[in-house]
Amino acid sequence: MTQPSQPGSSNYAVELNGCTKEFATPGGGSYFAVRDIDLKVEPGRFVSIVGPTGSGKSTILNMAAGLLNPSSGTVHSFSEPVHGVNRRASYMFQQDALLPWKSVIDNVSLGLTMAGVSKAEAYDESRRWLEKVGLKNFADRYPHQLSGGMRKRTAVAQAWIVNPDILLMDEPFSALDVQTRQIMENELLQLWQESDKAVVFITHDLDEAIALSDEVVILGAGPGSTVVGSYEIDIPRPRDLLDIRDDPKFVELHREIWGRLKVEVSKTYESAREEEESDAA
Amino acid sequence: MTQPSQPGSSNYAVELNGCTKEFATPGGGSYFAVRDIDLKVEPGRFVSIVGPTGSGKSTILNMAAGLLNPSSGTVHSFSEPVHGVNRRASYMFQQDALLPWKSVIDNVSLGLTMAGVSKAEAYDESRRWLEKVGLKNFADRYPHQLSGGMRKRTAVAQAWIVNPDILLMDEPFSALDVQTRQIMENELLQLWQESDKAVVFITHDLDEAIALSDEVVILGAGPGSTVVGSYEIDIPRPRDLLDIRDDPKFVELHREIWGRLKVEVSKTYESAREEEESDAA
Amino acid sequence: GAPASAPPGQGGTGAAGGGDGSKVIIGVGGQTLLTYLPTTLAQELGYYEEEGVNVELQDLQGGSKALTAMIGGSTHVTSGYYEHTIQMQAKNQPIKAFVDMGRSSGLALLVAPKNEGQIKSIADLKGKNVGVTSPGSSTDMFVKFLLVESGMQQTDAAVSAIGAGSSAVAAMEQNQVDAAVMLEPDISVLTKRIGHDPVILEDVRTEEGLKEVFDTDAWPSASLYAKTDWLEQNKDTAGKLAKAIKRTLEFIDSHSGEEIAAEMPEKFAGGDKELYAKVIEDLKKTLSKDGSFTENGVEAVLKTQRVANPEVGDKDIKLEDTYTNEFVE
Amino acid sequence: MTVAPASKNTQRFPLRKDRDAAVAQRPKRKRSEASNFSIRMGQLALAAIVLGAWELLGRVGVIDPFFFPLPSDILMTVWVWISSGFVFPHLWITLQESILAFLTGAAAGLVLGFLLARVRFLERLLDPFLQMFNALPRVVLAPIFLLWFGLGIWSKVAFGFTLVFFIVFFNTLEGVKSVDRVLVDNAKMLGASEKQLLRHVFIPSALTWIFSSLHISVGFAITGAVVGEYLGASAGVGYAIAQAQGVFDTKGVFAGMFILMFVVLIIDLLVNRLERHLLRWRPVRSS
Amino acid sequence: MTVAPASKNTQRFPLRKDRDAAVAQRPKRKRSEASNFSIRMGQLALAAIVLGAWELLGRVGVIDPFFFPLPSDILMTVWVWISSGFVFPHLWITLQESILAFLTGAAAGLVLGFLLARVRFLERLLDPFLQMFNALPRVVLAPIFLLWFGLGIWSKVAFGFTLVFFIVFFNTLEGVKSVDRVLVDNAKMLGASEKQLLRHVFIPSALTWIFSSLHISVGFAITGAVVGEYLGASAGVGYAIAQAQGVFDTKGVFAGMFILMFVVLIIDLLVNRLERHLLRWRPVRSS
Ligand SMILES: Nc1ncnc2c1ncn2[C@@H]1O[C@H](COP(=O)(O)OP(=O)(O)OP(=O)(O)O)[C@@H](O)[C@H]1O
Ligand SMILES: Nc1ncnc2c1ncn2[C@@H]1O[C@H](COP(=O)(O)OP(=O)(O)OP(=O)(O)O)[C@@H](O)[C@H]1O
Ligand SMILES: [Mg+2]
Ligand SMILES: [Mg+2]
Repeated sequence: MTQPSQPGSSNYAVELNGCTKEFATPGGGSYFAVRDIDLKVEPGRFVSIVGPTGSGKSTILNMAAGLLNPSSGTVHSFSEPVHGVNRRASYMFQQDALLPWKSVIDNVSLGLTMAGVSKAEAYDESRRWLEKVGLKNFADRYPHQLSGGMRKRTAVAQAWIVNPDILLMDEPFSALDVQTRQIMENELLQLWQESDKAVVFITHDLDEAIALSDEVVILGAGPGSTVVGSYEIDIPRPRDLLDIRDDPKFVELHREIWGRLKVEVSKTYESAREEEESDAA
Repeated sequence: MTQPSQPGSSNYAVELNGCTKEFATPGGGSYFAVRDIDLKVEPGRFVSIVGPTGSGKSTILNMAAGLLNPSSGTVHSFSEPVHGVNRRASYMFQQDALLPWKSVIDNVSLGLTMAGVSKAEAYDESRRWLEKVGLKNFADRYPHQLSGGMRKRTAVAQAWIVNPDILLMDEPFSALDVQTRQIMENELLQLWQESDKAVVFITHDLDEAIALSDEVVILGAGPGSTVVGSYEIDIPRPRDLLDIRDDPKFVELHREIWGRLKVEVSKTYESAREEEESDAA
Repeated sequence: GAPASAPPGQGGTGAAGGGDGSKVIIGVGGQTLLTYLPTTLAQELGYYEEEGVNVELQDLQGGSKALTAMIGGSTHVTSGYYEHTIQMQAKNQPIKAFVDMGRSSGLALLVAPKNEGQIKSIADLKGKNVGVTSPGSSTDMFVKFLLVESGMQQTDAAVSAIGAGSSAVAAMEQNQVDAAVMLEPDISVLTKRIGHDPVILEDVRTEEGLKEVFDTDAWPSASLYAKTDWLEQNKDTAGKLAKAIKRTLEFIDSHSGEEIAAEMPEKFAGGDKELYAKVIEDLKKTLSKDGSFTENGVEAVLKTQRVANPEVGDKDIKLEDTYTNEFVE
Repeated sequence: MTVAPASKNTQRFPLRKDRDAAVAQRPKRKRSEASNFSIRMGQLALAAIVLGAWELLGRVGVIDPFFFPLPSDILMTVWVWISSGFVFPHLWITLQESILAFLTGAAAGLVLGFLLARVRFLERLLDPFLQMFNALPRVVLAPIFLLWFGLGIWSKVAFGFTLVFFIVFFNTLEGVKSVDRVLVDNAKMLGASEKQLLRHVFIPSALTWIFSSLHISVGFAITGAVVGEYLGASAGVGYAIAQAQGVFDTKGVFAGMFILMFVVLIIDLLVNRLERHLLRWRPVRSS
Repeated sequence: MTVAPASKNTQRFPLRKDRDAAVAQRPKRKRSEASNFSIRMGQLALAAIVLGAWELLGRVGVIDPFFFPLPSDILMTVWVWISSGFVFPHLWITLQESILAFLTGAAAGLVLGFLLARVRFLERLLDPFLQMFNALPRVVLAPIFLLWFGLGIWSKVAFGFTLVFFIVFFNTLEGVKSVDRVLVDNAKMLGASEKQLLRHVFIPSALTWIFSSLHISVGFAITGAVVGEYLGASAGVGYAIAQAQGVFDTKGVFAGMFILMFVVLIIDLLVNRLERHLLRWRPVRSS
């Protein structure tokens, strides 16, 4: 794959070039969530983003999805500039985003129905996916009748069923127990390996990030955080998620990344404390 | 402390006796979320509940909080039967429950203002708590201007500030990065140790459950799940959360509990698969 | 009481000619108002039919609405006050009255019960509050005319709208106004309710009253009028309508109140047949006998308009274009 | 193919294990029915008390029957109107007008509400004009309505329309504007076109708003029709009321209003049922 | 003590690092102002086009000036009414009535709406009655209002009240009922009394609903007052309109309505501003 300097001319699935996002704050000022983000994800790559809370991970995903316009910088997807919604991506949100007036199966089949698939077919397909996420028996429930983890899994099925070129996932498995989580991770890897998808995955679990990804991107502490490190995970695939934690490469990478991450995370608290002191002065 | 068989006559902070919760389902039938739950938490105890997703952990907490009436069984708190809201408890919900029209500081100080504390005092106190959760600089933001983890931390501060006798927490730290999480865990332990609070803590992270608790309760797989095991964590306090994972006692307890939990979690999937087969037959 | 007539059914917009054979829509400025009784009675007696016109009555709850409906083309003929023809001439809307039903407007200026001792003449109305059916109506103009005639300003008395029917009766009975211009049957109902004859300052229901107030023996009020164009094109129909009304007027003249009341839809009596018959009996003296206009009558109307209606004022009015007697002769 | 088989499974589990619990559920449902019954009884009692007090006060002369006829007389009149069949043609016309006004007004309000909520520019451009028109006293416009729509039912429909339209419009506008952004974003990411967004997100989300406005509009549609008839018509309940009022037949006026009230009650019941059906996804309110 | 210091900190961070970015923000704000300006221009243009077309069609005789007087004539009349001071006493009275109707109606609607939304039993008991009363044609009730409230402003206030009340009531009811349960539960757990629940949860949450109903009500309050005056009064814009209509002075009728429209515009602007202030917590809508 070529890597020219001209943004947009390559074939990256997701390409953020120097993206900065600035939000207006209630006080009337502005707050820089992220600054100068460069993120390039080739098709077929699995990239995880880790970083302290509030560092701008969701903001980056929103920009990649086309839901948020960067204050400066450009976003491209498959050489096309992203204006409005990125139609080749599917996005699992951090928040609850199920339609409360649709039952689980209707929520899951939504992407298909919108693409014009017949209802019977969409339902069949949805049931297959519900089975994968372990919700086969809850197809006719409404979202408010589900537990938190079940809602997350429904959202996962909803995002996966449309089989997009880009999968954007914002902490999809954080509300799940370890076992369910592993099942879901395996499903995700399978789905990804079957096709040439690009995956951008946000997690707070470094183990998870390393176990799943080709690349782990570390975001610095906010405000105005930026990419402070990017690690290639060269553990060969297929990987056994159960035993990967004992892999010496894993252990090494984990130590390395964790060392870097720790610095960033503690910065967040230090900066707050610093502020405080300068305030008192 | 006495432990008579008569429910309600003892001085448990939270006492569920044979609580069963049945929900109506869209099909017109009913679904048993939990069945015959007995849970007794003395003041000053830290009890964690772990269990597969959808097993009824939140349901139990809702019953303890008085927000949900059990279909059968009784709920007592400090010998009083719980009718309506349990006024001695504070509850951090699994879902987003911040008031969107109040700024972070107003949300945090809500419990104090409602208790009649003057605004200035409540603000001072809130700022102290915001600092503890690392949100000092975000006091005037509205919830929709926060990241997911920041909203969680605001909710934590909101629940902690009222200094209740019972702390009910539903996956409070799952959306936080490891470092922030540890800081919050330490704060929680400190808060708990300072007074004679009873804490009921839900988490999917078994490490966290063992590290923090006096007792870990394991919930079986749904539907109709019930308590399948209860483990006393006799690691002496104060515990060093950073190194506790290397404690041999911890390792042993972890293996033991994990073994039990694994069975339950896989049951959820097996039962679904079983159903499927009997369906096909 | 039990209603007798089923609703006549909603008519179409019927903007078209309405000539011979086809339906003629007459908009009535309030079918339950007694001044327009002949229009309804003619229908009840079947006179329109006998004359060979197919008439549909549309109840428009107010003379001005009936007039606008006609100008807008919804109706062909209006059963409304003659004075509209003068007002419309001032607005370049040529319409012409072709049969007169009311010889007098049937108005009376009554004093509210609480003021029976105090208000004895028009001059005493200064600074008082006088009730009229609605501002700009003929009751309003009547008050203004009286004020000016007694040498006062139009604004010397405040004018309140109190409507007609129960709201007017209530306003008077409860002394919410100091005096009011009223019509039948409201006067009779009020009389019955306060238990004695109210003090009447001016009463143009009688010939003497007319003479005294307007210095005339007739003051054309309720009449049938139509657009001048329509009248030109439908002379035949107009003639038949005029004939039917004229016959009705003759019928009224030759029958007692009770007999007339019996011909009217039972519902119009509002449950008090006796009162209704009495009111009709009283009404007879305010009705025209032959349906024709008199010159001094129309001049009296114009005079009122000039005094009380700023929209007419001293505009040039050709009275001969506002009425015709050719159909009733 | 429907979702039924899956739902069967979900139920089978608990039912198989615990049949008596399903039985135990039954009394609960019965209690809710009983409470429904007691509500109806309460309503009847309330109505009876009010009417009874009115009757009593009327009979002893505290209330003047000239303005407030005795309820017994009113009911008699209602009965006469119904038994003689007098009221039905009138009612039929009023119903036609109201329903047409309701449907056209609601449809126009919905369409414009959705349009303006989605096209921010249009909203900002047109909002003041719509506000201004909403403040026009409709009664004053009666002659113009007669001019435009003639004497038939359409002028009354127009009357009702101007009332219903604004209520539905403003509520729909606000309802669509207050839709959760995340839901919209999610649907968009799943490939929703503007039309699908409308169907799957905006309409269901604004449904509570729309129903609230429909509840208000039912009354206003009838009011509009009746007022229209009252101002000029040859049939309809409003006409019957106007005639009764013209001849001091207060019994008739009240009889007309009673009949209208009853009709509204029935229509509202239907709207309620529709609402319950369409909003069945909402969590059941606990006490 | 306020939250200001903390907010200052939040801002300082980016500002110190990147001053030019804060400057870069300015043109954006200007653009939004310009767009505000262009909207106003668009509105003026729209109004000018409509009035111009009307004037033109009137002059060539397509529109009958008897029903639709020329805009120039109307504006002349408006000018005469204003310059002679004729309209101000009338306007003042109408304003008093409208504002009183608006305030009392909204207050009663809010209180009853909140009450019934919180007390399920009452809602189920009273709902059909309220629906029935909402369908009563107010115009028919004019004599009763005159009887009860006299000829003064109160009968008109009552008129407007019956319109405003129902709109606000139904919307408040629905608004409170659709509050997110978790928010209520959370507030309850934090120790909220029923009163505090109202203040901190229900009212802010129902605020969008309430404002929607207030937007509708502004128009209806004025309509109510004017119609009331139209049916019986001794002053007020409705009275002036009725007077003009009585002598077929359509210019005067339209002049009255134009003045009303203008007043509504101003009131609505104020309501809008209040709304923006109270709902400032809501996310800014992106395109
Ligand atoms: N609409 C907004 N207005 C102002 N600030 C915002 C807005 N949205 C996000 N922010 C700020 O941007 C920063 C980054 O937010 P983001 O949601 O991207 O964080 P995150 O990395 O996803 O955090 P988490 O792990 O907690 O989800 C945060 O400080 C947040 O307060
Ligand atoms: N209102 C309801 N109606 C029907 N079923 C419900 C309702 N609320 C919860 N349930 C069911 O009860 C079961 C337990 O739910 P609960 O939320 O307690 O699970 P949980 O243990 O908290 O799961 P998680 O870890 O995913 O949050 C789930 O199967 C859920 O579907
Ligand atoms: Mg995030
Ligand atoms: Mg849960």
